[in-house]
Amino acid sequence: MFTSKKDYLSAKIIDHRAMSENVRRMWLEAPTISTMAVPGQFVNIYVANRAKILPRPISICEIDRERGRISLVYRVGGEDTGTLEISRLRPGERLNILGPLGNGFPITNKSAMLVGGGIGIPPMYALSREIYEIFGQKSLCVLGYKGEGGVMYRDFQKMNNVFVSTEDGSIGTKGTVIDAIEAFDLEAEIIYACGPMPMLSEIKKLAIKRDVKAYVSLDSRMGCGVGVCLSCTVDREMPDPISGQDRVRICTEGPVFEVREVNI
Amino acid sequence: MFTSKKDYLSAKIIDHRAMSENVRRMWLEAPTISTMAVPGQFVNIYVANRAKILPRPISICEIDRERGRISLVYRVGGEDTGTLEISRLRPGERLNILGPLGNGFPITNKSAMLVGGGIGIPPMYALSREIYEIFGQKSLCVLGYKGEGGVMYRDFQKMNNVFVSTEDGSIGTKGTVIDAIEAFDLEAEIIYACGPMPMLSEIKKLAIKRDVKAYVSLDSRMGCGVGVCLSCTVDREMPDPISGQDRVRICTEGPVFEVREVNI
Amino acid sequence: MNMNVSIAGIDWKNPVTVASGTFGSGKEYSDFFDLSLLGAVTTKGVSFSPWKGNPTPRIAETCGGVINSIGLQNPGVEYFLKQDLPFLAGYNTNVIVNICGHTVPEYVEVARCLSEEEDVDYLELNVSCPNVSEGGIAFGTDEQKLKEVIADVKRVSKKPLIVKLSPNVTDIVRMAQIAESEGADALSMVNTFMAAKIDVDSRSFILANKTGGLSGPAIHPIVVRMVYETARVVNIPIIAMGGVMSGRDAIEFILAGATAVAVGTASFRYPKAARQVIEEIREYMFRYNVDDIRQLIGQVRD
Amino acid sequence: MNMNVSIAGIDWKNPVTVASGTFGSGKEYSDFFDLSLLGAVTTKGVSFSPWKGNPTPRIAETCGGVINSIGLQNPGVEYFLKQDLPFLAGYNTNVIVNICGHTVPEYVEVARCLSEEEDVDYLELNVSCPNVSEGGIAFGTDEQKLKEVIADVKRVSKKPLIVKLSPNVTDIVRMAQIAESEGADALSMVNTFMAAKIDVDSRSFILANKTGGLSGPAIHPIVVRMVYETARVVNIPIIAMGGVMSGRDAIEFILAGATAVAVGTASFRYPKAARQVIEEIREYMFRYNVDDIRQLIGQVRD
Ligand SMILES: Cc1cc2nc3c(=O)[nH]c(=O)nc-3n(C[C@H](O)[C@H](O)[C@H](O)COP(=O)(O)OP(=O)(O)OC[C@H]3O[C@@H](n4cnc5c(N)ncnc54)[C@H](O)[C@@H]3O)c2cc1C
Ligand SMILES: Cc1cc2nc3c(=O)[nH]c(=O)nc-3n(C[C@H](O)[C@H](O)[C@H](O)COP(=O)(O)OP(=O)(O)OC[C@H]3O[C@@H](n4cnc5c(N)ncnc54)[C@H](O)[C@@H]3O)c2cc1C
Ligand SMILES: Cc1cc2nc3c(=O)[nH]c(=O)nc-3n(C[C@H](O)[C@H](O)[C@H](O)COP(=O)(O)O)c2cc1C
Ligand SMILES: Cc1cc2nc3c(=O)[nH]c(=O)nc-3n(C[C@H](O)[C@H](O)[C@H](O)COP(=O)(O)O)c2cc1C
Ligand code: FES
Ligand code: FES
Repeated sequence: MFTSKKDYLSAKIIDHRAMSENVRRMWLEAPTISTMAVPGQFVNIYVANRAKILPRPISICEIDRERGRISLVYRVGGEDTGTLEISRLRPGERLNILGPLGNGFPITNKSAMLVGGGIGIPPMYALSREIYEIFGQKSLCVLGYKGEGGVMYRDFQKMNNVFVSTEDGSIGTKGTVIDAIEAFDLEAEIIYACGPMPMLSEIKKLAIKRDVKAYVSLDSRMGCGVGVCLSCTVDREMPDPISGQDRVRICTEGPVFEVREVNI
Repeated sequence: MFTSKKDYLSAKIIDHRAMSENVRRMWLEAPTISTMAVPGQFVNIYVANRAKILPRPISICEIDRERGRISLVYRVGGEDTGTLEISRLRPGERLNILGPLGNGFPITNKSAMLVGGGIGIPPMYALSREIYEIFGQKSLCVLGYKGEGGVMYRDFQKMNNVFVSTEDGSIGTKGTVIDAIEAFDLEAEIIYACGPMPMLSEIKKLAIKRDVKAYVSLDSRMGCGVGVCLSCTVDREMPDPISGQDRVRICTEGPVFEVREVNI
Repeated sequence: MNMNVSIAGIDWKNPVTVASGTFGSGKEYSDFFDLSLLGAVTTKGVSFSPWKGNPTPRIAETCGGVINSIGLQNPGVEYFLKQDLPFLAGYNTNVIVNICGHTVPEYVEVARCLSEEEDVDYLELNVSCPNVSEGGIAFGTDEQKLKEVIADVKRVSKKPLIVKLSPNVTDIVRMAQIAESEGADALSMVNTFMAAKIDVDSRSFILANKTGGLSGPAIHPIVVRMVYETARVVNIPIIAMGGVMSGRDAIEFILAGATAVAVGTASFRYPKAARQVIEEIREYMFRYNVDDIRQLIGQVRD
Repeated sequence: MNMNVSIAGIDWKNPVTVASGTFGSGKEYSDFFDLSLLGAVTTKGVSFSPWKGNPTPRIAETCGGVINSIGLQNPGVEYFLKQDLPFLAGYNTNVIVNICGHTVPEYVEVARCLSEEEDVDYLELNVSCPNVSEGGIAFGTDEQKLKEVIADVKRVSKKPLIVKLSPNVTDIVRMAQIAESEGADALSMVNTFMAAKIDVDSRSFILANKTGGLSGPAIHPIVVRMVYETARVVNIPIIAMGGVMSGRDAIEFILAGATAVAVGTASFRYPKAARQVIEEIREYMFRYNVDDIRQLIGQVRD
């Protein structure tokens, strides 16, 4: 009777391994979520320790609808963080999660440029796969890393044209993703991006300058992830024409926004 | 330089299994503790969850000095208790403990009666073994259970003369350990006891009536287990002749007291 | 088995509501369970005109707690009446509308509007709002201001008035007595504790607003004490809140003297937390053969 | 790297002491580490004549917290001077003696005795003791009583006086200002929060005394806020305590404005907690290239 489009479940961990020193990939058995999810959506992960109350919002990185699984790629925080506790879970153990949450990226058959920075890279992977699977189309992917040993680089190469920037210049263009975009004069009819806020602000400028649509996934500290607590709101550029509201919830109306909608 | 007679360590769990529905036995690798410990002493167990701050004091049940191991037999509490979390640990995992703590039972070659009630039974086991090993002497052991399925009954039988009471009369004498002692007219030159407070009060009366020494191990909620917080104090019958103090710490001067010393 | 309680003459089918601001307007969690299962629904804070709230980040986690500085973002009473109230009216439960204001007249205005609404069952006066006339000091920490705001709102309110006390006071019993004598029909105890968290790596506060209100299990034992002390001296019912994560936490409040409890922060961890608390209270009553929840109110051994 | 701080003209080799009542008289933990590593040792509460304390059980656990109702059991100042002080004097650290009394004259008496002792470096005035002349209300929650006890003790004390504030007040900044203006040389912030825990199975309080004081990480964020607010207005140093479990917790207090911190409840979980906090502060300074700890005091970004 109360069928939510969000599934709360104790998901079995199928696989859990390190991708780099402090990034891990976890495959979870989550049949309902895998059926419903689209790239850009996220799940809430709950830490078993009852003293850690808030959810950890983590983007869905891969969706294996056939086997009813999703993967999450996440950064393991320092001492006493929730992600550190999560990182210790072994395959066969279970994790409480809720999802899929948020809106996800709108997909079109336009030529797409996917821009990911740091831990914003994993959600772009689901998107690039989806675009490839639906439209048979390779995307331009621009991945920004701190230095060598950046995660998922090889995964992306399978079905995309990949460009890389590193802060230290160890591989690809030295500098930011914007530097890489400019260095190679990369162009596309639509931009998707996820990464740190300064990067997203640059994407906004770029999108306006080039007059193309850009969908960005925003980060925020969240209380609930489902729209009740208003922890995660961001200013709209203009009040919503229907409700008159001038702030939107990243967890519910987002995390993906067309850059012109939000004041970032 | 700062060699404490108490060892704080992350002890490896060698074996961990259920003895009854809610009682478990855990063998821990704790070489220093096993060397130093005597029956009646206890260890502090610390729950990994940082929100559960206080130690769980648990008596040492068996001491395997040769292999550097100790066993603990403990009752698993209900929802959200620390012992429930501890009960989920698997062999190979580690547990922070501190011990040995407290004074332990004074051992003599007098004919001994060991009285254990409920979860007070495990510490009596270490004592009965010690008496047997040192003096080659079987003890009279009176074990009080709620009903059938009481733990360690068979272990005790190997080197003791065992009498049992059950509240429901399912095995042994129906009633308390005192009822069993009276029913069989059990006598000894010295009594040792551990169990719920009403039982210990009865032991006190018995010891006074029979004019024998009785050493009882007292329970208390503890803050530190090492004598700093004064959570666990109990009234002396008389102020200490030297210090003039009229309360003693169960964790440090106890947990074992001659019944006449303390106001129970 | 009876779980019914009565607060200011209105029946609740069980003693469980949700805490203001942790349940939105009810819509979101109605995806997870039937709101009609609740004794009452409590809305987020509603002010007369829209409030923007504080800058983000607005939430932080601490050991056993959560600090929030939402700052009462809300679209104002008009929007509430059009968009949220009709939705709640569709459920068979009581509706408590939490109200806030920056000045006494603002409180009075919103109370007046809501009083006209059939579907509103109670007003809950949040006295932790920053009192702009007094430089931001909350109404709930100043005896004189507390009196004034209650008396003025009470004068216009046609609904039973629940006063939600702030715990950031030396003597909460006294504040409760003031509320009672100014005409409060019930008390909500308590709002959040003023707190802060600093990120030592960036050396800055985690909340943009620097400080915020602490909720969750960390504060539960302090609130148990406050409810216990207050219930012994006031004659109006208490709705207790602060870290109710389970039925047992709720029973603690009831034994201490609360007539009902609210589930707040717990919903962030488990969307069906409020429903689960109701089930666990029922299990407790079953296990201990309690056939009327009212037999537990204030029944902690003295 | 300098970890030295100075409080009331006395040097501490690092900004870490232990919280009164959680470290006994020092003897017990001296088995675990060298007390000379500490900036200062703080003793348990010492009263003029022996106090029996409260009935047991005296301690309970909550989520992230501990509630205690020891009730200041102690053998009195004479015993302290004979048995405990000489032991502490053997270490190269500062000695803070925490003092308590049921009446102002009791405080004055114990302060007078201790003032004569060379090995006592500071008196720490615990104003959370039940004021028997006023029916048990703590001195620390009443402005007038607070003034009086500080002024009278200050008059006889030949040692720098640290006033240990109670957090159970509406406006701790005001209490701090009162302490400062009555002559306090430093502040300890804070004592425990009044709380209670009920065992729902037996329907009785876990503590024999019913209520007790909450300490531990649960309260840390509330105290961070209090220290931050207070440090901005007083000119005497603050020793902060409340849930310091790690170096990071300590750094939070220091960034908020504390000159030193005390490790309390953490020692119950790990006997070497205080030493570990010192090491972790050192690691933090090393990682972030802080060559003087004083560069961190109050340096949270505004
Ligand atoms: C929509 C969305 C998608 C995300 N996707 C990913 C992803 O795919 N992979 C990934 O590694 N990270 C992702 N993040 C960031 C991730 O949520 C945080 O890194 C994580 O919550 C930090 O938790 P912790 O246990 O390590 O830190 P703790 O310090 O223990 O966290 C304490 C609290 O702060 C919150 N918090 C701390 N840092 C952040 C942050 N940067 N953003 C949001 N909340 C934070 C935590 O959720 C928690 O509530 C995403 C964030 C959002 C909002
Ligand atoms: C000297 C001594 C020896 C003991 N030996 C044993 C033993 O061998 N086997 C065994 O099963 N139990 C023993 N106990 C009792 C044991 O300490 C408690 O059952 C246990 O601490 C309960 O913890 P919990 O995590 O289940 O409960 P929780 O409810 O999670 O505990 C909360 C807090 O209360 C304390 N607490 C709760 N109940 C008790 C209690 N009955 N006694 C003391 N503290 C309590 C806990 O230590 C903890 O600090 C002993 C107690 C003492 C004092
Ligand atoms: C995110 C958030 C928003 C809140 N908003 C309000 C509010 O609008 N009005 C109010 O009176 N209390 C508000 N509160 C306080 C809660 O209603 C409740 O009193 C407090 O959180 C303690 O309960 P808990 O520990 O169960 O959350 C809010 C609390 C949180 C965590
Ligand atoms: C068991 C115990 C006993 C205490 N005894 C005293 C005392 O004698 N005098 C005092 O001023 N504070 C006393 N306190 C309070 C602590 O010194 C400290 O202020 C408080 O516990 C907060 O710090 P923490 O969270 O690090 O423990 C006691 C605290 C505990 C837990
Ligand atoms: S996180 Fe609660 S509304 Fe978005
Ligand atoms: S438990 Fe701390 S003194 Fe005994």
